[in-house]
Amino acid sequence: SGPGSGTSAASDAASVAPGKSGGTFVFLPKSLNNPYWVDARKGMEAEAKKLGVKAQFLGPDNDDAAAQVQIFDSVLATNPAGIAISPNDPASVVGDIAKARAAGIPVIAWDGPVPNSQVLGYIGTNNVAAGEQAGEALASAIGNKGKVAVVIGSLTAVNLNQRLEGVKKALAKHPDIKLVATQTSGESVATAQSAAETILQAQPDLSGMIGIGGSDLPGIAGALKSGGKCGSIKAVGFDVVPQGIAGMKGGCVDALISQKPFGMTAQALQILVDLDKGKPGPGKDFNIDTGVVTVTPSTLDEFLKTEH
Amino acid sequence: MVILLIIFLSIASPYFLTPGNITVVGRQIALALIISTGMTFVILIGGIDLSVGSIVALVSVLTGGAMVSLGLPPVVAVLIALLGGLAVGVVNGVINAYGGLPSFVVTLGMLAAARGVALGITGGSTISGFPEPFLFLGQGSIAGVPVPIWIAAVIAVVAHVVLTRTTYGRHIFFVGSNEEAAVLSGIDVRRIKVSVFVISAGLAAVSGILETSRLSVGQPGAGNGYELLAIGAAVIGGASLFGGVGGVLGTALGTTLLLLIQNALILLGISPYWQQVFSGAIIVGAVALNQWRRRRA
Amino acid sequence: MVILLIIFLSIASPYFLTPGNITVVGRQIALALIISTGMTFVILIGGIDLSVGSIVALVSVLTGGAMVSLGLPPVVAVLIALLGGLAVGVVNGVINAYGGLPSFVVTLGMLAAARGVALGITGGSTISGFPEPFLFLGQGSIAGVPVPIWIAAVIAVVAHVVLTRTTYGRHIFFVGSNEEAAVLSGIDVRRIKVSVFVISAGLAAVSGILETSRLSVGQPGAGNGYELLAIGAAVIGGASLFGGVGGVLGTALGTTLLLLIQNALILLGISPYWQQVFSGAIIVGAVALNQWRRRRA
Amino acid sequence: MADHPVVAMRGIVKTYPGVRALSSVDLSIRSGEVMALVGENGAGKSTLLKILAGAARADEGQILVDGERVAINSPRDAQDAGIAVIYQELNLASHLSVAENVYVGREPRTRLGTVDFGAMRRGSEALLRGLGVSLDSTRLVGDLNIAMRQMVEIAKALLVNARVVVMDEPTSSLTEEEVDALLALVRRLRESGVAVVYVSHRMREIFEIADRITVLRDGAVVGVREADAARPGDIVQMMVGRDLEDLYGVRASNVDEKAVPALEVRGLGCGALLHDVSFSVRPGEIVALSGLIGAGRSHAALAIFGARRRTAGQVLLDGVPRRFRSPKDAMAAGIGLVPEDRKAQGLFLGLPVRENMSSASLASISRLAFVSGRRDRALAGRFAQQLNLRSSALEVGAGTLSGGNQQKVVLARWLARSPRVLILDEPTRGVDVGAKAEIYALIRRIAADGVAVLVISSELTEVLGIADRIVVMREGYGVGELDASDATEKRVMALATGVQDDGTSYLAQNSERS
Ligand SMILES: Nc1ncnc2c1ncn2[C@@H]1O[C@H](COP(=O)(O)OP(=O)(O)OP(=O)(O)O)[C@@H](O)[C@H]1O
Ligand SMILES: Nc1ncnc2c1ncn2[C@@H]1O[C@H](COP(=O)(O)OP(=O)(O)OP(=O)(O)O)[C@@H](O)[C@H]1O
Ligand SMILES: [Mg+2]
Ligand SMILES: [Mg+2]
Repeated sequence: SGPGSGTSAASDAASVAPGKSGGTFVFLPKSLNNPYWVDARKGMEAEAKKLGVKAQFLGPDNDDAAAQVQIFDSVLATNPAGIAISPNDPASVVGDIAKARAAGIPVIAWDGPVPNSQVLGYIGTNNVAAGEQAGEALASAIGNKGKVAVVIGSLTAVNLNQRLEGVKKALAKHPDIKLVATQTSGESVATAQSAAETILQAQPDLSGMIGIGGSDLPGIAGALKSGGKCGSIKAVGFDVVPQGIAGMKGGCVDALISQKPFGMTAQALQILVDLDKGKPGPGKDFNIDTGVVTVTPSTLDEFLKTEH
Repeated sequence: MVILLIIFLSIASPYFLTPGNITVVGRQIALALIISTGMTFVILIGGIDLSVGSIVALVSVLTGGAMVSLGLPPVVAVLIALLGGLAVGVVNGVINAYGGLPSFVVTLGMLAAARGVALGITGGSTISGFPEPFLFLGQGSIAGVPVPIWIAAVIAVVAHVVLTRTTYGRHIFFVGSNEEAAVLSGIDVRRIKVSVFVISAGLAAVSGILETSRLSVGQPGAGNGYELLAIGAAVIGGASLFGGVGGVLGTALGTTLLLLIQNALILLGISPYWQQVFSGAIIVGAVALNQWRRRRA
Repeated sequence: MVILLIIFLSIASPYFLTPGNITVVGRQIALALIISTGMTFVILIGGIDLSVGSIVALVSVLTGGAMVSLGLPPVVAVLIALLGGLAVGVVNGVINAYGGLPSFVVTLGMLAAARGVALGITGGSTISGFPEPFLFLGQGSIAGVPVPIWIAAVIAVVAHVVLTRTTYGRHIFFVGSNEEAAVLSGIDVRRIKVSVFVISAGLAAVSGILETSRLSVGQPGAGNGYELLAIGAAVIGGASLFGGVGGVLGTALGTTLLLLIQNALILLGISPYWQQVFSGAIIVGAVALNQWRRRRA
Repeated sequence: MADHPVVAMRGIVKTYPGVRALSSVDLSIRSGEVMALVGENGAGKSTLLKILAGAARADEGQILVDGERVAINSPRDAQDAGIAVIYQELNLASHLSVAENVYVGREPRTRLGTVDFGAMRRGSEALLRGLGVSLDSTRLVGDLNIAMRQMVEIAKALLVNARVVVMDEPTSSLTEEEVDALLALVRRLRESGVAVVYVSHRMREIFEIADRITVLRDGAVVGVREADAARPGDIVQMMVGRDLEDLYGVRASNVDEKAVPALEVRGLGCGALLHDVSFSVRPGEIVALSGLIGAGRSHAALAIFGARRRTAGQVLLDGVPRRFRSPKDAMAAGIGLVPEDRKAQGLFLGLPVRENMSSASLASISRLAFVSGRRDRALAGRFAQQLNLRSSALEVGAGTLSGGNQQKVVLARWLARSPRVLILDEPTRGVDVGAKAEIYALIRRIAADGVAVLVISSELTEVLGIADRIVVMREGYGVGELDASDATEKRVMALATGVQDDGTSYLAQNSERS
């Protein structure tokens, strides 16, 4: 749907207001502590300003399913105009989604799907597909052969595990590529860098590395830089965050997979506002894939000009 | 203090005193209180249990594994998970009491090990698809009050009575107040030590099962950081990490305070980026106020 | 014990003793050691400092904000960040010493508040684009040895000398051993208390600056969980949470053990799903072995 | 009276790292007798009794109860064998009430199975009354002063109907009144056939109560005597290996009567605990502060020292009113205080003896904030010699010393500072006779050097033996002052209790103040 012009197609007077209930729209990200979510929040804020609605961005400090459900619980008490949820664990939010719907609050899944739930639809990317793109990007960067290693933010986060699954799927298509090490970083750049540094010690003939979580590629880039391996070992990661950009400009990063959180979130807010106004929105059980983009040094400048 | 906060909140936010919100906060408090009650026992003897969060994770995946993956009946699965949790407590207690290692070290090791096992047996994935009867534990209500609140209330009352009215409870205080004197008075200090770690682990396991049911998912990442919450609740409630001082009543107030803050900051619409500043200040302020009041009394 | 581990590792992994790996582990140990040295001071007086991780975060964004966002010269920016860290220590110490609140509560509040400020002023985003001279601090080497290792070594040696050879160091042990006796011996206990929190915060700030430089990024999420690592290192090194017992030497061994384990598990190619189980077991095993050896001596 | 001993210890050997505490000790106790165990500080008395109590394990030797060999591996075992113990270093839980401490491990239960707090309260108060103290048993032990805690510890041991009661210096903090009550109780125990082992450094008590005396020296028994046949001098000779003619030394009165008092207290008040306490100490003078337990003497000392906030009155040094906000201020002005409770207020138990000794005078042995190891050791060595402490003990933790030797360490700390006003609160608590004589000589020597000394002591003979003047307190009030020349036990007691020989109250005429 297009940008909400507000007054059209209104059968009842209340819908003249920017939102039928006049309430706040709430976004529930997995956490706050990550540049990816900063871009997402900026997308929400920009769109909220454009549409003249109130929107809130509420998440736990770290990716934590129980903490997120607690926030969800508390948010329900404030009777918001609409909710977009990016679940840390899909199964854990099914109950609250049902409660919200029962209270007449529209809920959509955003950034990560919630299968078997009463969400009105999903807008976001397919993490498995994104993982496959990352795997392919790395494969082509290293010439389809060699040893590669993975640093992953958490072994328990559903979205990261899906990305890892995609990466493995893509690498499996290249018989000459071997995944020799997987380490976790606990979503910390410092730990990611330490892990990557240590992997470099243990695997002197490594060809490439993939950082799965938002903090992982920055750590890998740092490790390559301090080990003097920029360029000789290829690095691929997710999210176009400042350090990733800096790393790419410094020749330490070869590809970034962007989920375009800014645009994705802006569009999600648009959908919520439409739903709140009683507009049909994108349809029943919509599934909008906002797509992932592989950014390489040659396409970086072009990409940065877009609202990603 | 907590009362003051509640009054303030009722005025400041129209949502606070709605039945919906009270149920929500009540359930959150209940789950946390079960763990911090167990922690209170350990702290009373001058120990510390860092492994409670990992026990929640372990129990969560054990429940899921037994019930969903193996398809065992809910009762059996819950029992298995409980036993798993208790076993962790026995290991903690025995190494601490008989091996003489500081409880901080033992349970720090267990913090890593128990979560490692949870991670290892699931390979990191989460388990869902629990049968409906099991979900009643965490999501259902009896007489309009959520089941976890009933369970937490019973546990807290029993724990309070045990600590204040039974010889076992008084011996816990004695051990915490002066371990050497306890030995010389003929108390079997080592047995008491093992027992408090078993209680702490057991209650963490109960909370883990309830949380699994409430979230409908068994996950190896569950319970992260709960140890700090539980220790914080007990200490805010007046318990001393040096042992011998504390009680379930104080811990309940501490738990309530910590969780009310989180709820309140959301209800009041404080920017999530600044929420932690408030919550830190409120914690310190509340304890300071309490201390000041007690000194004047 | 640590020596045993090193010997074992040298045999088990051909990569362990390479200069590259030693540099890598050395730098990691250095950063952690700076924090745990400060923590040792606090633990020696029977206190605890949970805020060190948050101080790392605060300092990290202060450095970034001052140097990158405001464009101040590196030296000025580093000083501002250091002062910010020290200020946190002063607040911790004053509330603890003069307000009489338990250090656990004060620094638990600060754990939330300092990170909240870091999160608030950045809005959650990270800051990069540091000037090259600043990056030398964390990434450069002098005489082939990384700068952080030099700094950590100097800090550890100075701290060791202060604790074992100066009147101030003696006073710290007195306060931790028996606070009332220390007061009656004419020691200004409150000043000592404030000072150890300032030292702990100051060293956490130094480590935060080095980490920011090493990672080339100022981030509000930095330092998460460092408090547990630092306390663990001190306690594994023989410090008692009840105060009066411990030292920089032990803490250095504890820090080394904790970080070597992480390094080793990666080098040995242990499955990441099971790594934590090993690391928990090694921690407990190492301390048990130590205890057993000391008892036999 | 049975002939065979109730308890016999045979060939007990115990070594601690670097110390042979006991080498092949035999001890036998018959039922219905009081066996006194005496010896110098560190002779091994407490160690021997701890082995009997199951609190320490002997390296060699055996214990026989009623002629049967028993294994006592824990305090429980000893309790089961009918042995009750009053430990020298009090073992109470300060966060719990008096009643709970008395009944620990033997709590009476209600029909519901919960602890019967009422019965505990009544029982413990009755026990304490039997010891001549009335004490609210719901009070926390941590709030009691050390003498009261000692009474609680005694009550705790008496709760069980033991066949053997072991008392390790039960009277070290008590005044005559309580001592008399306790000795009466010991006699009752003896009559009912209980065997009592009694340890004390107060010779008077020993000869008052003991049937037989066992003397320990350097971890070995040097003799067992029938009390009737023994002379105090002989026993002391056996203990310390030399004669002690005059315990208290000669009073050297070089006090300038007209000198401005080095310390003067005027109308000192402190909440509900102290009221209108006034006295003065001139340079070179030794003044004793006397009174019953809880009279407020220790509190007065702490208030003078800046460790307790005073609410009324003045403290003057050399005639100048001073206000100390902390002990640090008081020390800077030249006051020193040896506190009464060495474990809680004095010692850094886990730290080496040497560091304990120099802890209040670090400034004088350091340069530029660095402690001089050489001067540190020299200081410790000097006082170890003066106070008869083995110098090998200087590097061990203070907590491993025997009780009397710990007391010497705290004394050394304050002597090392050479203050101008020295307050000694129970300076000889638990110290053996030989060392006592040395401490008295030392006190006289520093007084002769012009130091004003204020001694608080519960041992009346000590007060009479050493003081130039005696100030008496009762229930927080200063009630009188006596000159050494006309002070007698009776007159001091009359002031302290407020009851004269004829039974009339003393209060009416307590204006004897100078
Ligand atoms: N835990 C311990 N560790 C090391 N040495 C110890 C320990 N306990 C006692 N000792 C040593 O054993 C010896 C005997 O001490 P003990 O306490 O039995 O003496 P005591 O006769 O009771 O003296 P006092 O009259 O001063 O109480 C002393 O040299 C003491 O230092
Ligand atoms: N901080 C306190 N709070 C409450 N009561 C106290 C406190 N300090 C002392 N007391 C009580 O005040 C009374 C006076 O105690 P204090 O120790 O000063 O007496 P004392 O004359 O030194 O007795 P002793 O001869 O036993 O040393 C005692 O009953 C004691 O229990
Ligand atoms: Mg003794
Ligand atoms: Mg006294």
